[in-house]
This record gives sequence, structure tokens and C-alpha cells, in this order.
Amino acid sequence: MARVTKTLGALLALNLLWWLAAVLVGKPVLPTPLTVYAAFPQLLAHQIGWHLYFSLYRLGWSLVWSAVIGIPLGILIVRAPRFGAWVDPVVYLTYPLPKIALLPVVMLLAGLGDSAKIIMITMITVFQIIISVRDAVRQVPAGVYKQLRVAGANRWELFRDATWPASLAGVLTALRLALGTAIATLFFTEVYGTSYGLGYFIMDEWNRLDYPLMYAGIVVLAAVAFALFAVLNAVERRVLRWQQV
Amino acid sequence: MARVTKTLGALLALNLLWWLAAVLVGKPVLPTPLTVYAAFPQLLAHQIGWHLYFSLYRLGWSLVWSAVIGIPLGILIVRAPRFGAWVDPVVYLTYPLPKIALLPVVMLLAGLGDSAKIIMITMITVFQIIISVRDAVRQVPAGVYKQLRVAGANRWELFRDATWPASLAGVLTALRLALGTAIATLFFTEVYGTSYGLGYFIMDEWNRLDYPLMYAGIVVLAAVAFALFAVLNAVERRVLRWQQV
Amino acid sequence: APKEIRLKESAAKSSKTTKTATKDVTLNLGTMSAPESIPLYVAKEKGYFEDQHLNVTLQNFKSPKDRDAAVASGQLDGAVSDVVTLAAYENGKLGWKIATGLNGSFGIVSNQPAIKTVADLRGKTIATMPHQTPTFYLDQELAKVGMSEKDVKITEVAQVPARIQLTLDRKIDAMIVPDPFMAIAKSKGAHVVAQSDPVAYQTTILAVAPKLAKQKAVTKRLLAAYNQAVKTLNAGKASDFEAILTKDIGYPAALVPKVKLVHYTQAHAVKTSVLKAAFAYAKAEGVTTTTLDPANVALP
Amino acid sequence: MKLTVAGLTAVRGDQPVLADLSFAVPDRGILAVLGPSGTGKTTLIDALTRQLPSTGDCRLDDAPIDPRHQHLAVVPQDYGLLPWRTVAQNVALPLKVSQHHRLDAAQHQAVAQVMAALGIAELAKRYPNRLSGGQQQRVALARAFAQAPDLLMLDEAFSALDPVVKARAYQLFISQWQARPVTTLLITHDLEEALALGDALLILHHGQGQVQANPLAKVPLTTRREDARYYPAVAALRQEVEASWQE
Amino acid sequence: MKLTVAGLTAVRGDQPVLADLSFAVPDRGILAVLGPSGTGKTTLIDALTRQLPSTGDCRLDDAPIDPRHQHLAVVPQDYGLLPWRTVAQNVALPLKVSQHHRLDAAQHQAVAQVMAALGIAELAKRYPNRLSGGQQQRVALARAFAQAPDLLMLDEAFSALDPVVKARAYQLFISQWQARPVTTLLITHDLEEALALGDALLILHHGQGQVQANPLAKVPLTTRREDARYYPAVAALRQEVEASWQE
Ligand SMILES: Nc1ncnc2c1ncn2[C@@H]1O[C@H](COP(=O)(O)OP(=O)(O)OP(=O)(O)O)[C@@H](O)[C@H]1O
Ligand SMILES: Nc1ncnc2c1ncn2[C@@H]1O[C@H](COP(=O)(O)OP(=O)(O)OP(=O)(O)O)[C@@H](O)[C@H]1O
Ligand SMILES: [Mg+2]
Ligand SMILES: [Mg+2]
Repeated sequence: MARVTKTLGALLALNLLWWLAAVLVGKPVLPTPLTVYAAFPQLLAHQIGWHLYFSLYRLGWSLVWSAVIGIPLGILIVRAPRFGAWVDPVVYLTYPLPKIALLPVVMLLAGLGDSAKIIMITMITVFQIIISVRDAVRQVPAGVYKQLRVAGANRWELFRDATWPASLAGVLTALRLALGTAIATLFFTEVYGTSYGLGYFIMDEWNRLDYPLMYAGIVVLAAVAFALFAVLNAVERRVLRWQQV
Repeated sequence: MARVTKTLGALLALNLLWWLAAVLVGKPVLPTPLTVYAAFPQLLAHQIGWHLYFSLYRLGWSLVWSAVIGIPLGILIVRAPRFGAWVDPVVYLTYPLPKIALLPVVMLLAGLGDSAKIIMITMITVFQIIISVRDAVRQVPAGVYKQLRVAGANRWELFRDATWPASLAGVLTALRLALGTAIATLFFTEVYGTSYGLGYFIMDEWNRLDYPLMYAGIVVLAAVAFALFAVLNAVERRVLRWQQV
Repeated sequence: APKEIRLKESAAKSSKTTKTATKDVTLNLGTMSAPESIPLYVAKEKGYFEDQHLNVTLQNFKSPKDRDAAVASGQLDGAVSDVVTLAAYENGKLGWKIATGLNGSFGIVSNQPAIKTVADLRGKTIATMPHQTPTFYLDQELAKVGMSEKDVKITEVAQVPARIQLTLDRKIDAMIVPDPFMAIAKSKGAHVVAQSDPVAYQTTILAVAPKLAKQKAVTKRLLAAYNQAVKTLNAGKASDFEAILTKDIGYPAALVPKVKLVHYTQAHAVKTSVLKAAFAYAKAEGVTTTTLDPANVALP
Repeated sequence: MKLTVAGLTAVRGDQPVLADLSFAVPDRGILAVLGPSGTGKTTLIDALTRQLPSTGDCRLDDAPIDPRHQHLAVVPQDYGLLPWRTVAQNVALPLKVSQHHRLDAAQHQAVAQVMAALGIAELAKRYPNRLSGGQQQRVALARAFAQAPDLLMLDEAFSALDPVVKARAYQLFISQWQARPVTTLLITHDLEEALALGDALLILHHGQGQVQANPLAKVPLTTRREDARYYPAVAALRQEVEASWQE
Repeated sequence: MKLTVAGLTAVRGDQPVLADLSFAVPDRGILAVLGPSGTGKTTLIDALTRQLPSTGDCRLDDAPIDPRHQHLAVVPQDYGLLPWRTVAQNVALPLKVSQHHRLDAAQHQAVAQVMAALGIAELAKRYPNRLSGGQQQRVALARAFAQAPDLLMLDEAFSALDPVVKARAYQLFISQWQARPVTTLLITHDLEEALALGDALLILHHGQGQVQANPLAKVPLTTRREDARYYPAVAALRQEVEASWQE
């Protein structure tokens, strides 16, 4: 309950700050919250539901893919050090590549459809997952493996009973970062080969310089993101119960 | 030494993969490494030194700013829970906003020059730092504070002797993520109000469809990033000596 | 840090020594990497702006979005833009006006041998930026052969180089791009299906901020410098302006010898019929909510 | 200083652990606290040092106990060493923190002496994760002994030591205590230890207990273990404990 | 199974800890290992269980020791509980892991019995960070006792227990051992414990040591502590230890 009131308070404060900034700036480029909320009914006419649906669809798949690729890789780099010594430099070399520059290659391989978008978002978020999972697994103290090894645990058991629970908090951090980044990249992945998606919607309104509607889209995006973060937090509270003292 | 050979091996493997991919794709859009390395001498004529200089300048400042803002904020959210209960939802609401959509506002406040770019990169990376530092500080076991509290430690001493060393590994992860992201965002922050910067260079060559030169720029970018990551790793090895068993 | 401006000046010093006298008016103009911006660069390089006591900085933008962000945030006094975007400026209540029409052009480019004329586009995929001038041009071309947007598949690809690559790889059948991308695509084997005439059909403009629009004397001097540059341009040939073409406009150096500059026209008002059509298009596409009056966007 | 605990009640999770516990330790007194595993001995220290919310009145002389105003020293059951500080830094840290200032030369020397007496001088530069269990416990002991606290609390502080080192640690404790007597709470499972070092005994059970005098209280600390009555008293205490803890 | 250690040498950091150590424990023998703090007792277990690289030949009967092929059980000095598993899960885990399969009903019952005997049955659903020190140690003990290992190693496994619980734990150990005798290495600082439970004693010092018989070896485990020779033997051992460890 207390958390809910605090969140509402923060929301109010954020809106106040926004309002203040808008008034101070005094340009259409930063409309006041009131103007933006007034534009909300128009969202329906703009099929906001479908925009949402497509964005969530792309987000969902790309996060699944980056988790499915990134988490095992991050774990393996540490737990299979011989493999890691090869992969680590590869990650460092490829992480900072501007993925947008690879867009032509991705389009060549995957066309213009959703798969190209999902690949792009995955390529951007997977590295964050790899690196933060890797660092989390590295921080697992050696002691937690000892008892299991003495009992004759195989690799899978070491993973299931030590590596995974010990690095779960790190994995959740990684997913949080990936989620935020994935949402923030919609704006340049949803600008080709589609007319749906929140990223498309926001960019399209930007093209029209319809700032109230553009900000309305941004508000929707923020709300969606907040809901997804809340889900992740709920998951975390459940799986990390053992940490509560 | 072993690390160096492994890295060189990985580099070689990466180039081989690239070469293979290029041969398989067989289109100018993905030139072979040889074609790209052959274009390297041209980089000099294109003032690659200045491009590098400006990118590093912008990267440096934006990372300094996001660290200076993000690390304390991430720590405070956990260590000052009353403050954190307000700030946490604000972070969740603002993290996923597409920062590019705020470009007009940033330009309004900071013009078209370097400061606008630095603000943009900072806005993008600071959230990753906040969230990963926050999560790292949250994972600090309560036990490490006990002895200090019993000794009558003040807030600063608790921070200096417990929070900071305990979450340093997490802070370094955060910086790594921020570094990678910052580099990857150069391509859309260096495309206005400047004719210098690796991001500008790569996008410019892309616009000319001069793929060999574009990839040469990407290779330079990757090399720079790798060097910066190596610096961070060296720092980590030094400050986390106590973890070595 | 050394200021980037100084770096540029030292690079440009070969052509002209800068005058040290301070100028009366400082202007910040946004340009696009397209041939319609060439006169501005020429005016800058030859010192025509200085002759008019204008201290002009040219800000090059790689994408219209960045330019429009700068426009909306009030960072620019003028910008190379187009008529449909101007409608968006009106929609955003920015109050920008047209100083002069420019000589930009778009082309429909394809790499499918079967597509020779606009009529061949029926049912084909065309990449462009919807609701923008390129699509406006496409609409008009289609209308000429009795088709409409419904007869083709329009797909958005914001990143121009990606658009070209897709066309070259035949992932899409055709695209609308401006120069110099048209030239680049041609050099890679694509062919131009149709191209707007940069003199007769003018949708690109030099737009100016309301503040500058009110200063009649200054806009006059600006356009005078522009006209001077147009004269110089029309008197010369492409290779005379190689530095501008490669560095600022983005032609690959290898293509410069093949570039044929258009015949640039002196500063002039955009035809009302074009404006009317563009504004109608903007209304139809939902870029604006009301139909704009062409009279409102002319310089007072 | 005199320690007075009145009506101390503390809860762990949802389980009441200390139930209206009252006792007092006179100035310079050493109270040995005994009790079955899981009865709340560690909880008592946590409550006294305010690491755990509790109700009741705990005072040192007349002031309520507060780590920020009085100087408390604890050897916790899990040693509580900071893994990122070397042995020497760990030993010096609470002293440094409690005075909010660096150690002066005399203090540095005192720290070195305590470490030498406990046989961990040559480990000074090691990090705790490179120590054996007994060595870690000695670091925690050295850390407590290096301070000059108002109240000293030892939570099974000699449990991981071998007989020789343990004897040396007892000796160090006794000589330190004689040089600067300090009110002490000594938690232990070892009846010999309780008799050897305590002035009085508190047998804690079900969150409550009464202080009783140590039959050997009159024998000086230094000679107590040689006293003829020592081992019989251990046997007697063992019987009492076994009787009282069987339910 | 017979444990044979020949020429075991191990290094911690850059410091040699075990120097060419050789000894043997007969099948079903209980060897009590004593030695000053930091001498290498824990290191011995780590080396035997292959947690630490070492040279030398360690065999169970004729096979080299390997946790993946023999069933080893350890109560480590720091308990080694997994914080993300409940008490019951922690107790069952090594059993489950060593057979790479879930527990059957009989095993579940055995686990529950051991937990009850050590008084931790009602803690089954708690996480380890909500336990007292002694409770944690009992979980570690229960975990070892719930297995039917080929070699059992106890590293100061009774140190945090109060006399009553400790006596109960001894009893449990003895009854388990009598039901299913297992070769055991019992590391302890407690001379009484060594005499009460060990068949033979190994006093480790400077990485070496000789096995000597327990003077009470002939007395049955169950009655040993009541034997008249018990306390005199403790005193004698104490003297020997003190003599040998003073340098
Ligand atoms: N991880 C480590 N790295 C380096 N040295 C270590 C490490 N662990 C222990 N040591 C050192 O190795 C020696 C033997 O340690 P070990 O833990 O085997 O002692 P022990 O006999 O079990 O002592 P105790 O009775 O105190 O538990 C000690 O001097 C200790 O300082
Ligand atoms: N963090 C915790 N959360 C919930 N319950 C706890 C926690 N810590 C301890 N307990 C419970 O509180 C009771 C008292 O614990 P405490 O640690 O004070 O026992 P103790 O007397 O020190 O025992 P020992 O001799 O085993 O150390 C125990 O039953 C224990 O299970
Ligand atoms: Mg305790
Ligand atoms: Mg040990």
C-alpha cells in the first residue's frame, strides 16, 4: 500500500515537474501535461491498441531471444572458462558496434518484416544481458560450489543449485536493463516496413510535429514500461524471498 | 600472456567468421575483412584522428556525467529508502522513454553543439547506471553494516567501508554497460551539428554507400571500445583484489 | 577542446581568407545533404554572405528528423526543407515562412529490369517516407498514369541508405529518393523510372523562422547572396565545386565527374498551385488538421 | 559502567525470542550468558546494540545504550570481518570509526600488540577470505580487544580456537581486563569458560533467566583455572544446565 | 572403507600447509585430528575432497578419492549452507545430488528423523539466514548424517552447540555410526571430544603428524564419557598438546 501511494506521489511530482518545465520553456515543442492528456481521446482514433499490440509482440519476442541467448552465454563465459576466454573478447569487440549500421545486412537476411525488427532489438539488448549476467555469475562466491562438488554434483546440478539461484538477482537486473533499452530502441526499429507500433506512432507524430499526440504516445509507452517493470519486480520479490532477513 | 593469446585468437576467429559471412552473403553490403582493411589507408585522408578525438571527447564527458549522476542516485535509492521510494518509480517511468523523442527539447536547452550530444548520451546511459548500481547496492548483505553500526559509524563511514567496496563490482558492471551503450549511440548523436566524430564518419560513409570505408570506421570504433573495456578490466582487477581466493 | 568551427575554417582556408570585421547579423541555417543546398554552400565558400554582412553558419543534417527537431526547438533561423514539411511546421504552430523555392528533385528508382515506367509500378512495393514530400511526389506521378497509392504497396523505410540497399538487392521493387542518393543508386546499377524536374516542379524550399521572416532587409540580403551563388553555379561546372559536392552534399568522390548540376533558378516564390496541392495532400494524409492557406506561408 | 536491562522484549521474524528479560551487570562486571542453541543469546546482543528493534530499557550507567554515543565492542558469532579490508585494517576499523578519526601512533602500537599476542601479526596484510576459521576468530577478538569500549560483548568468541591459542586468548582477555576493567557480556556454550571468566552467570532459557553468582567469583581470574574447585564446579554446572534445558 | 593418505602435500596461496603427510584410517575407524589453529586441518579436508589441488596419493580402499565416484560427506567449518534453499532442502541436497535423483520415501523419512533428533524439525521451512549459529551447525550435521557416505569428515562440527544439544549430537553420531559404521575424520579443538569419539588421534603440526592410539579406544563409544579414565586422559592430552604446540 505504502508503495502504491509513493508511486502515485512520484507520478504527481513528475507531472508537476513536466508542467513546470513546459511552462518555463513555453514552446509547442514541450507541451504541458494538460495539453497532452487532452490529446488522449485522439489516441483511440489512431488505433493505439494495435500500435501497442505490435510493439509488445516485437518486444516480447526480442526479449525472449536475448534472454535465451544472453543468459546462457553470460553464464558459460564464467562457468566454462576455456570457452569464456574466447567469447569474452568477442563480446567486448562486438558490443559497442553501432547495430544500426548492420541494418542493411539484417534487412538482407530477414527482410523488412517483424523478424528484422526482432533481430535488431535482440542484437542491441543481448550484449547488456551477456555482460551483466556474466558479471553477476562472476560474483558468485566460490564457497557455494564446495558442498555440491563434494557431494559429486555434475555440471547441471552445480548450475541448478548454485550458479542459477546465486546469480538470479543479477539476471533480473539484466532483464530490467534489457527491457528499458528494448523499449527505447523501438523508435528506430519501428520506422521501416511497418505502420504499427508505438515507436512508429511516436515518430510519425514527430514528423507531423504534432507534439501533444507525440507526447501522448510517449506517455502510453512509459505506462507500458512501468507495468512491465512492475511485473519484473513482482517476480523478483517472489524468487528472492530467501534474501529477506 | 595467456589472455593476450586468447584475445588474439578470438580476434582471428571473429575475422574468419566475418570473412565467411561476407563470402556467403556475397554482396557489397557486407565486404570481406580484406576489402575493409585495404580501405584503412583512406581513413587517414578522412582525418580519422579528429573523428576519434571528438568522439572520445563526447564519450568521456557523457560517461563522467552519467557516473556522477547515476552512481550516487543508485546508491541513495537503496541507502536512503524514503528518498528511494520516490525516485524508484520516477526511474522506471523515465528509463524507457525514447530519448531521441526528447531531442527537440534538448536542442532547445543546449543548442546543436557538443553539449546537446553529451546530454543525449548521458540521458541514455545514466538510467542503466542507476538501475544496475541500485540493484548491486541492494544485494549488499545486511551483515556487513552491523560491525560498523555497532562501532557508531556515521553515514559516510558506512558508505566508505561497506556500501562502496561491497558494490564496487556492480558499479564496474554499470560502467561497462554504459560505455558500450554510449559508443553504440554515437551514430545518432553525431549526425547533427557536427562533421566530426566516429558516429558521423560511419553514418556519412553509409549515406555514400561506401561500405568498405564504413566498416573501416566500425573497426576503429570496435578497437577503441575494446581498449576502453581493457582499461575498465584492469581497474577491476586492481580494486577487487580482495576477492581472489 | 579545440572548437570544431576552427577546425573547419583551417580546412577551408585554402579557398579564401576570412575577413576579420564583425558582421551585423548572425544566421544559423540548416542544410540537407542534397543538391538544393549547394547554392548556400557556394555562397558561404565564396563569401557572398559576408559581402551582404551576414555571418552565416551552415548546420548540416543527415536526416529530416534531426533538422525538424532543431527547427522546432528554435535553434535555426532558416532551413532547407520542403512544402509538406512546412505544413507540419504550420501544424506545430511554428510560423515558418517560405523565403524561396529551391531546385531539389526526387526520383523513383528501381533495380527491377521489368519496371521501366511509372505504370509498371502497379502492385509493386515502394519504399519511401509516408506522408512526406517524396510520397507527395509519388502520388502525383501515379495520378498522371491514373493510379493512386492504393495500386502500389507503400512501405516505410526511414533510413535512406537502407532504402537504397533494399532496392539494389531487389528486396523492394522501387523507392523514392532525392539526389545524391539517386546518383549513388544509379552508379550501383539501378535505374531511374521517373524524376521530378528541379526547375519546373519545386517542392523543396528555404524556410525561415518567424523572427527572420519579419526582418525584410535581412532576408533580402540573404536572397541576394543566394542569387549571387546561383549565378556562380550556373556559370561553372560540377567539378568546380568538388569539395562541396563530396564533403557537404555527400557525393562519393568517384561520382563527381559524372554529376551534372541542374540549372539553378534565382530566388523566387513557390507556385501557388504546388502549395495548394501540397497542403491538400498534407490535410488528406493527416499531417495537418486544417487546410492551410498558401498566402499565410509567404514572406510578408 | 553499569549495564541495566529492564523488560527487554525482542522478536525474530514472527517468533518472540526475548520475553521481558531483566538483569544488571555491575560496573566492571563480567556476566557469562549460557543457554541452549537458538534461545536468543545472539539476539540479546543485537537488541542491546540496537541492530534489532526491541522494547524495554537498556542503559549504560544512566544513558540509554546507543552505539553512536557510547563505545560498544562486539565479537560476533560469525566474526563479521569485512572481506575487502586486510586483517590489520579490520582490526583497526572500529577504533577508527568510533573516534571518527585515524589512529594515532600509540593506538597503532596497541593494535600491533594485540595482534601479536593473538598470533596474527604475520597475517596483517592478508584478506579475510585467505584465513583459517580460527584465524578469523582471532582477528575478530583482536578487533574487540584493540578498542577501549564502555561495554564489551563476546559471542562465543573462543569457540574456534585450539586449547593453546584459547589459553593465550583467555590470558590476553584477562590482562586487558585487568589493565582496563570493562563491563563485559560473555556468551558461551563452554561451562569451563563461563566459570573461568565470569563473575556471574545468566542461564537464558525461553527468553528469560536469572543472574546467579559464579561459585568461583572470589578466586582471582588468573588463578581460577588452577583452583581445586574449578572442575567440580564445571560438573555441577553441567548437571544444572542439563536439568534445566531438558523439557 | 580404508582411507590411506600417502605423501599429501598442499599449498595455500604461496604458503606450504601440508608437507608430505601420510596416515591411514582403517575401515570403520574414527580418526580425531587435532592441531593448532591455522595448521592445515581444513586444508586436509579440502585436499582429500579435491577442492584444492594437491600432490600425493589419497585412496579409499584401492580407488583414488574422487567425489564423483565415491560418496563423501563433509560438515564444513563454515557450515556451507546454501542460502536459497530451506533447511529441509539443504539437508536433503547432497543426498539428492550424490544419487543424481530425488529422494525416495525411506530417505525422506530418514532425513526427517535426523532433523528431529537434532531438534531442527520445526525449522524445516526456514531459510538459513533466519537461523542462529548453533541451528546452522545442526543443519550441517543433519545434512552429513542423512547421507550414508563412504567417508565422513567433520570439521569442528560440534563447536557451536550448547552442552545438551552437543551431547545429543554425540549420541546421534554414535548411534548412526553403530547402525552403519563409516570411516570418519573428526577435526576438533576439543580434547574431550577427541577422546570421546576418536579411535585414534592425529596431532597435526607444521603440516605433519603421527597417528597415535586413543588410550580409551577399547572402551565402547557409548560408555566412554562415563569411564573413570576419561578426565585424566583429557588432562594428559592437554599437557601433551600444550607441550608440543609451544615453540
Ligand atoms: N584461501 C586461502 N588462501 C590462502 N591461504 C589460506 C587460505 N585458507 C587458509 N589459508 C591458510 O592456510 C593455513 C591452513 O589453513 P586451514 O584453514 O587449513 O587451518 P585449520 O587447521 O583448519 O585452522 P583452524 O583451526 O583455525 O580452522 C592457514 O595458515 C591459513 O592462513
Ligand atoms: N534473522 C532471523 N530471522 C528470524 N529468526 C531468526 C533470525 N535469526 C535468528 N532467528 C531465530 O531466533 C532465535 C534466537 O536466535 P539467536 O541467534 O539469538 O540464538 P542463540 O541463542 O544465539 O543461539 P546459538 O547458540 O545457536 O547461536 C532462534 O530460534 C532463531 O531461529
Ligand atoms: Mg548465537
Ligand atoms: Mg579449519
